[in-house]
Amino acid sequence: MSVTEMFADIQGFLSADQDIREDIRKVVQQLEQAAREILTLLQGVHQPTGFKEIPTKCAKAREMFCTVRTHMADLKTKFPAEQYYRFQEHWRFVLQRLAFLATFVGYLECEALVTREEAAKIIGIEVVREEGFHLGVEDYLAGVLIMASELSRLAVNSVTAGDYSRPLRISNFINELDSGFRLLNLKNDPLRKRYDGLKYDVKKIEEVVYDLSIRGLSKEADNAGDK
Amino acid sequence: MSVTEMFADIQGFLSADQDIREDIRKVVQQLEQAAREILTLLQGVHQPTGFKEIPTKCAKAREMFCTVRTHMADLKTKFPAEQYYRFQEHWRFVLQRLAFLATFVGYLECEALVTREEAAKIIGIEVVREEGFHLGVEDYLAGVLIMASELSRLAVNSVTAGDYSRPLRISNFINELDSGFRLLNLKNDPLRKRYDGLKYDVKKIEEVVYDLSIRGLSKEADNAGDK
Amino acid sequence: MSVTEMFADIQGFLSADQDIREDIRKVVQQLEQAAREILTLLQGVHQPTGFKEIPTKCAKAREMFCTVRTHMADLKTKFPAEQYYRFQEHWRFVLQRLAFLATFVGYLECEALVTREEAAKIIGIEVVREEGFHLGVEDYLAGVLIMASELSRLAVNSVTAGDYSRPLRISNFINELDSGFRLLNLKNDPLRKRYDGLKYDVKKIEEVVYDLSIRGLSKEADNAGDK
Amino acid sequence: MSVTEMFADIQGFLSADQDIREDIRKVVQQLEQAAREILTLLQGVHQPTGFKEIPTKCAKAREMFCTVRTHMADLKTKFPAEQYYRFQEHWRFVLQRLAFLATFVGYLECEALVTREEAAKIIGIEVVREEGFHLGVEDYLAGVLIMASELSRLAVNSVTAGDYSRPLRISNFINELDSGFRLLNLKNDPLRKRYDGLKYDVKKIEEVVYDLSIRGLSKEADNAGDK
Amino acid sequence: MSVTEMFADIQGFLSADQDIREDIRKVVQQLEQAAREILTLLQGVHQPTGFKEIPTKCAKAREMFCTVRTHMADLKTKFPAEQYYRFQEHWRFVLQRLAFLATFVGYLECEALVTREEAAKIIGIEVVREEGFHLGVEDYLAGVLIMASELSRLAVNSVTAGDYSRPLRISNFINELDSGFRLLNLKNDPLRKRYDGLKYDVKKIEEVVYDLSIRGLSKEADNAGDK
Amino acid sequence: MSVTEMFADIQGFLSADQDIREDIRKVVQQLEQAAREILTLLQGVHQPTGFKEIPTKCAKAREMFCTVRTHMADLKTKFPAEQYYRFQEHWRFVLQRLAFLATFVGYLECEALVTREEAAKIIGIEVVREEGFHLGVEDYLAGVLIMASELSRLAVNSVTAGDYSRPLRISNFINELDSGFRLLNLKNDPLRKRYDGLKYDVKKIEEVVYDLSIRGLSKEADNAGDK
Amino acid sequence: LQDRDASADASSSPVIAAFKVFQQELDTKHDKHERLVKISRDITIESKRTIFLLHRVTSVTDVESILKESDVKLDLVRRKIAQIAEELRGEDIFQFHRAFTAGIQEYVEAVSFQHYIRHRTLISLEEINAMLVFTKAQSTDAKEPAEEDAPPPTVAAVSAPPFQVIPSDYLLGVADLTGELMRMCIGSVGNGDIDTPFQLSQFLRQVHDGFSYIGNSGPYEVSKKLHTLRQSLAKVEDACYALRVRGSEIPKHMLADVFASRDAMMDADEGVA
Amino acid sequence: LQDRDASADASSSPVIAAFKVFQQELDTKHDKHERLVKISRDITIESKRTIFLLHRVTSVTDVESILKESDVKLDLVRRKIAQIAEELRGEDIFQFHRAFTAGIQEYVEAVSFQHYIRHRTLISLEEINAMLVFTKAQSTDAKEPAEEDAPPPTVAAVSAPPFQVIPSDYLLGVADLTGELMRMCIGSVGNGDIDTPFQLSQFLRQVHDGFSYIGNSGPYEVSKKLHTLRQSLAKVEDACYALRVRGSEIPKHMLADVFASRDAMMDADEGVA
Ligand SMILES: [Mn+2]
Ligand SMILES: [Mn+2]
Repeated sequence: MSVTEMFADIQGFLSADQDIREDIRKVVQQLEQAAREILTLLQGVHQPTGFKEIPTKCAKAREMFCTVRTHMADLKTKFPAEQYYRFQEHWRFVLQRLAFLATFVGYLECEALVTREEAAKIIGIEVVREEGFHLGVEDYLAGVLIMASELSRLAVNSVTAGDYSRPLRISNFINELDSGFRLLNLKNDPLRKRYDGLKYDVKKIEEVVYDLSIRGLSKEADNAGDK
Repeated sequence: MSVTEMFADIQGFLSADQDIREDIRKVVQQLEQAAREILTLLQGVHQPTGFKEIPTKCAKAREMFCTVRTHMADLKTKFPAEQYYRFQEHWRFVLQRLAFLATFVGYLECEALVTREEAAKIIGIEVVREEGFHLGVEDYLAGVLIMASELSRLAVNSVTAGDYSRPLRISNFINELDSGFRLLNLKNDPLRKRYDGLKYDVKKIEEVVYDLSIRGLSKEADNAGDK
Repeated sequence: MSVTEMFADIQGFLSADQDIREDIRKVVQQLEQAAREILTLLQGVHQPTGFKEIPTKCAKAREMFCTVRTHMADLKTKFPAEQYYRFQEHWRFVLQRLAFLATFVGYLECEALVTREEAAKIIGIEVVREEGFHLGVEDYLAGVLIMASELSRLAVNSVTAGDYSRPLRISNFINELDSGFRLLNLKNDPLRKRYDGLKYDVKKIEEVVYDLSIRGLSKEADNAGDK
Repeated sequence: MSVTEMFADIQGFLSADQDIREDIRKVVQQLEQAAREILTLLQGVHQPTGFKEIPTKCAKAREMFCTVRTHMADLKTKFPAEQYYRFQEHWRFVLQRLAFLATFVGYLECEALVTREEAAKIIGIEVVREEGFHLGVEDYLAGVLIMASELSRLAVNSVTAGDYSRPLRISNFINELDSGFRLLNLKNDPLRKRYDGLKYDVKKIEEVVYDLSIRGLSKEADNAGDK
Repeated sequence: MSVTEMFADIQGFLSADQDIREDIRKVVQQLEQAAREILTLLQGVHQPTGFKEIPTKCAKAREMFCTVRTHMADLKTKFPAEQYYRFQEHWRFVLQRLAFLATFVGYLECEALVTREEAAKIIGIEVVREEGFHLGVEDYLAGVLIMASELSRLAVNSVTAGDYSRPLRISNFINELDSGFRLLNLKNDPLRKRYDGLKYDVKKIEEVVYDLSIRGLSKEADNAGDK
Repeated sequence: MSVTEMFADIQGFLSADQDIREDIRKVVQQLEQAAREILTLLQGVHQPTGFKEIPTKCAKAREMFCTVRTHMADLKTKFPAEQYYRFQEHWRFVLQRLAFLATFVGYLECEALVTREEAAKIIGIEVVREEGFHLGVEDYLAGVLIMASELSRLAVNSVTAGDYSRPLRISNFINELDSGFRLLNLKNDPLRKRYDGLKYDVKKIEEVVYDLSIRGLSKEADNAGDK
Repeated sequence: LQDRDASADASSSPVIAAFKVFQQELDTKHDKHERLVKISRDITIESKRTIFLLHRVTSVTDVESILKESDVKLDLVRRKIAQIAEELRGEDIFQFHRAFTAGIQEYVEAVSFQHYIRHRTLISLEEINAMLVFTKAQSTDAKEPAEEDAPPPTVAAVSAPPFQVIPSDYLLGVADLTGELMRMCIGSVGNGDIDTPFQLSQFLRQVHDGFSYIGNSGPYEVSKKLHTLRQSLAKVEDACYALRVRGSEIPKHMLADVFASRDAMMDADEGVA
Repeated sequence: LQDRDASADASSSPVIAAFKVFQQELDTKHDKHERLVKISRDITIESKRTIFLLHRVTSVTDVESILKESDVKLDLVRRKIAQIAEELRGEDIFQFHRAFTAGIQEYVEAVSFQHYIRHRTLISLEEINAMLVFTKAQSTDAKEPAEEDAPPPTVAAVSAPPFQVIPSDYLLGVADLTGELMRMCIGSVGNGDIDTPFQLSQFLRQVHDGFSYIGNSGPYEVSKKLHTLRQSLAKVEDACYALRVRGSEIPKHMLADVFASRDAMMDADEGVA
């Protein structure tokens, strides 16, 4: 092979790489659009009327995740599976948003933590690195932390909507999450920074619970006894 | 699985990752040591006496590449093959040095460009991305550019050593390389910057050739007729 | 034409450009002064005593917008109409402030969103680009977002002033705005950043409503009848 | 004059200049020490017990300003008066701190704004530029803005200490300051940046007043009588 | 005096200050224009044909310095003399350029160093700080260092133009300057950094002299007679 | 002990530390002055006339090192001997300069490398850490590298001065140094960076030798007999 | 809480209705911006390729054929600029200027490089703009050499409005041109071409003096390039210097020889590349 | 060219011989540095873990057992510090200070956090240093609780020299302590503990005033931390404020109730975590 031929070959490689990135970017934009639509739907739960509609909204969101999975399936075809980390930066942001949405829907449905396995399934990807396009630990945890902050807002708004028992349940859930995170030895990475924010969510929810307690409203909730 | 168990699992993941990086760093240090030793050996070619010993030195260097291949084989065992890009930054610098050394030895032996395939073989890795630890295009080209600069130095020193024909051969070779690089559509990346340096190597060698020409020394070399 | 002459020509063009910019800067300073005065007036609404005077203050502000319109008429004469975007950076900041002031006055008067058409009219400019100096969508929306943040402050201060029904009305209005903004496909531009701030305003107002609601003060407000 | 002689001359100039700066630095260090001691004393007012001791602490601070004035008198002797601006950078930081301390003491004593004239007198310098070492407008205003931020902290801590009327008084004062600053046409200079911080102080204090008011604590304060 | 009155006063101060700066900026722009024109003229000496025209160009430059002096006279009227250091940053850049131009013209005329006194006179300002608008030591030296770098360029271009004796004279001059600067005890200030550049100029010129000397061209120059 | 007392204690310690540093700084300034004077003297060797005066200049420099030793003796008294590394940063720069000057004088005298022991003796300090103020390996090597760069300049200038044999001797010496440095396992420290500069010195000298050799001047030098 | 519920029914809200209009306006603008960015990127790539091609003039004998080939390429680029002009029909060009400035600067660089090689002078802004008046005939002409599968311009048969390069884009393109001229100079030295470097250094000095005449009175981006420009000039001046000192050693009678052998070598090279 | 050849025979050269000595000295130093960095990293990790453990005091009733557990952990850390002291035997500690400063600061943070929880006071530098005098007995004592497979300290039976924390490391550790105290305060609020936040805010104010007394007269790293310290204090003051205003609403007779229910909830939580 002459030097010229070799370099022509190499140019082929370089061009192919740029094309892949272009393709990825396009699908990622569609994913972002889909994520935004699910978010708009779920934002409705903060409205006073939204509380009754949680099940409907969740069902709707579940449906909308179909589109996400379709785009994800498409995304996987855009690059060789073993080069996940080569292109990761392109989809990292939207993947964390999707992890948030998946865990949020899951929490609204059964007030429990959606595991990484389940979240990956909802999004339409793998859990295990070896099997290809997967939901990495860091991305999953980032999503969980965004959800925690959304729950602190939900605690405030459920009081406004007259639901006095939900904040206590949220409080217990968030405390459990906090204990979980304390088990991790986080370095000074982006995740650590996000985790520091969790403490404020915990505090805010505790204040709501405290407000309810001193008014005897938490007992009222107990007596009324939903859940 | 309880939240606590899940987080304990996750901590396991995170620790494993740090351990891998630690392991990689250790092997990379050994690779750097090996690369430095080969370099010291090959630097000898710039000495007046070194010109006759080129074949011996090359043979010696070939042997020393065994150690490199051993470390490389070791390095590959430190992380799953499909995560090459996840950890790439750790070995990128030394890999480019090795690509330089491999192409330099090859040039000294037969005055031709060592292809990416050959270079990968000398270093003990793959060419094709899909087959695992490989010599990427960018890293190979970076190595070639370091070699070009070493050759411009060699052109100067071969005149000092009384070898008047070598600069012309180097000049032809470097011109060929330069034409090759012109075929590439390099963006403003590190490679582009290195490539800009090539022009000065070309110019320096041309000046040597010019110096020889105006003194009729290049003809002398022709008549003496090596190659 | 010699190289020197060509550069002299271009220098002439650049000087002319500088002169226009100098003229624009002067008028923009007067606009900023006028905007600051209206702002000082409207800031009064946050004072406990200011609540009763809202109508008077709005009327006064309406008058002061005359000056704004005069300066705007002046500004339009300073550069060719079709080069609006060439010089836009000079007035962009003050234009967004004016859009804020116009929509704020409008909201205080009738608790509704001032349309872009109305806002443009208050400021004394056009809506459509083709017709000259206009209020672009982005600038209008930036003004609306500044207003949203001012309203979150107003919600807090109206409680202090003893008006318990206003925060609920503000909350409804802001939620509507939030839904509106979520329709937009904002890129990573300045507007996007400002919009991220809206989330905090929404949250703050939700907390005010929460405080009223947990103390039964929101019902009190209802019974008192809608304003 | 030979080149050597000329440079020897110049070295004379440079040495003299360096000596002056060395002298200034020494006095400035003493000023900083004095300022830090006053600060440490006055910060005591944030402690729950500190509220009763405000008059004592102020008296003590007044005494400590004597030292400041002594050092200031010393500083003036270190350089020719007309070169104030040449060396300004050396004392600018400490001068703003002193302006802050002077206005803070003044506020604590009589809850009013210490004028630039008074502040200059407390520090032991002039007001008017022409008369030598003076308190420039920018430095005075910077001091006032530091004080504003200290007052927002004081509002919070006085509630903690059980004093519910002070925040309202602070709120009025800060609003007055804010109106004052809005009269100024600040460019994009350091002062402008600091002034943006004032908005947060205003908002923070408004929220304190809000918290008191929604719980009926501000009325309680009213009934208890002014201070 | 009320807070409002006080701030109104202060605004007076600030406006006056801004007006002064605006005036200064305008004159400085004219100075920069004048400096740029002289520079463009003198840069002609690097052209092969320019070498013969050095005297003409210098005479022309001397004339153009008249304009500089006129603007300087104007600049002095824009602010009180004792506030030189307050506004220094506005003209510092152009003043150093002018010092460069003055010393460069002087060198071209008689191949000697223009003293600070002479340079100040050419620019139309004082030498002694006490007498008002002056050419400070640092600004003069900065100008001299810019000239040194221009001379290293001139050494290169005079060889290109076939003048082999000039580089030797420049080399001697630069060495003298270098010795002079080594007398100075420069701190880590901007001047120090510029001075580090002088070492490169010295080395560059030495290499030019070397190139001439190894080819026997410097002797040729000697035989042709000194200049 | 109260918190306040504890901080007062520490402040006492910090002040003492500052005082020591102030004392050290003063002596270091004198050392810098002394080093600058020796440097100015030795710079003379680059002048065409300077080559004959090398022995005289070296003798003179040897004398001037007395002053250095006196200041060094003084410096040692300014801090506890076992805290050398605590204050090292203050004298590190000048110490490396002195190591350079000592090795440079030594090379000029007998064209050999001054050992660390000899260099330390010339400067008036120890070699071994345990014995007090010493010349660390890194500082010695940094000095050697500065010398190498000075020698590359000397090679150029000796050709200008008509001495064609010196560059070859310098080339041998520098190559030996280069081999020495390649033995060291330099990390990413300042020394590493300086060492990277050595490559350029080596290359520069190789080019000088090339220039001599292509013109047959190196033979000429040989015939003229060894130095 | 009734009000609140009502507002939740977003579809009927005038606010939502207004925002739907905004959505459309923003998306339209954004789409146009994206299209312009893409065209600009294509222009950049094609202009860079033209520059790469033009650099071959230092190493071949048949300069004319390279110039012709570059004409074809630049015509293609101009067809893309016609697309920009079409997109901007009726718009304020400054509104979208950021989207295509990079491409236009690169075009200026390429076309001024070609112009220099052909005429050894600096192309003027007027000359550049004159080439960007798109007549009907031209667009048809331009389509002929489209062997490459470029999509047919949306312009179709009807002519696009003329495009005007603004002075700052012209200046920035010319500033980058100096970098290419420097590379060309170094290339010429390598190929034993004595005249070009000296011509180039004189020309580059004129451009450099022009820029220093403008100094920091122009846009910020221009002053930022002054440093690189100065470095390029220094490199060219160094190259001329090296030629002069080395050239001083050459015995006159050998001159022909030297270049004959160089040319031979070069031709051999060309066979390979 | 004879000289040159001779010098190429590097082995006999005195220069090479000298450099071989340097090589050894540099490698020795570097290896020691690396070992210290590793020990320091271990100290950091173990200290951080201790701090994590200590934060649990806000959510459990048996504070004492946590303190005891932290004693064990800190003893382990001190054994590592003894290893540093051993490495530094006969050395100038400032030569290697950069290698272990991070670990020591983190230890100061941990030990002062424990001390605050136990005594509600600030540990002094003297107290810290007193704990770092390693007697023979102590090293043996320390070995007992080593259930973890830590390698036996190289110190073995013989005692290591004492280690002295320098004032700036102490200050930097204490500065970081304030961040932990802030987290503890917010944790306490969440757990209905009214007293701790108020105590903490007073203590933190004292530390803050201490630092502002030192101001920028100390090392640069200290002044850099002042801003974070001020933010931590503000957060604590805000928390106390919130407690006060919310607490003002509580009817006296309900107080007991509230905390009973909180405690019950907390205990339930503990079962899970
Ligand atoms: Mn280019
Ligand atoms: Mn910490």
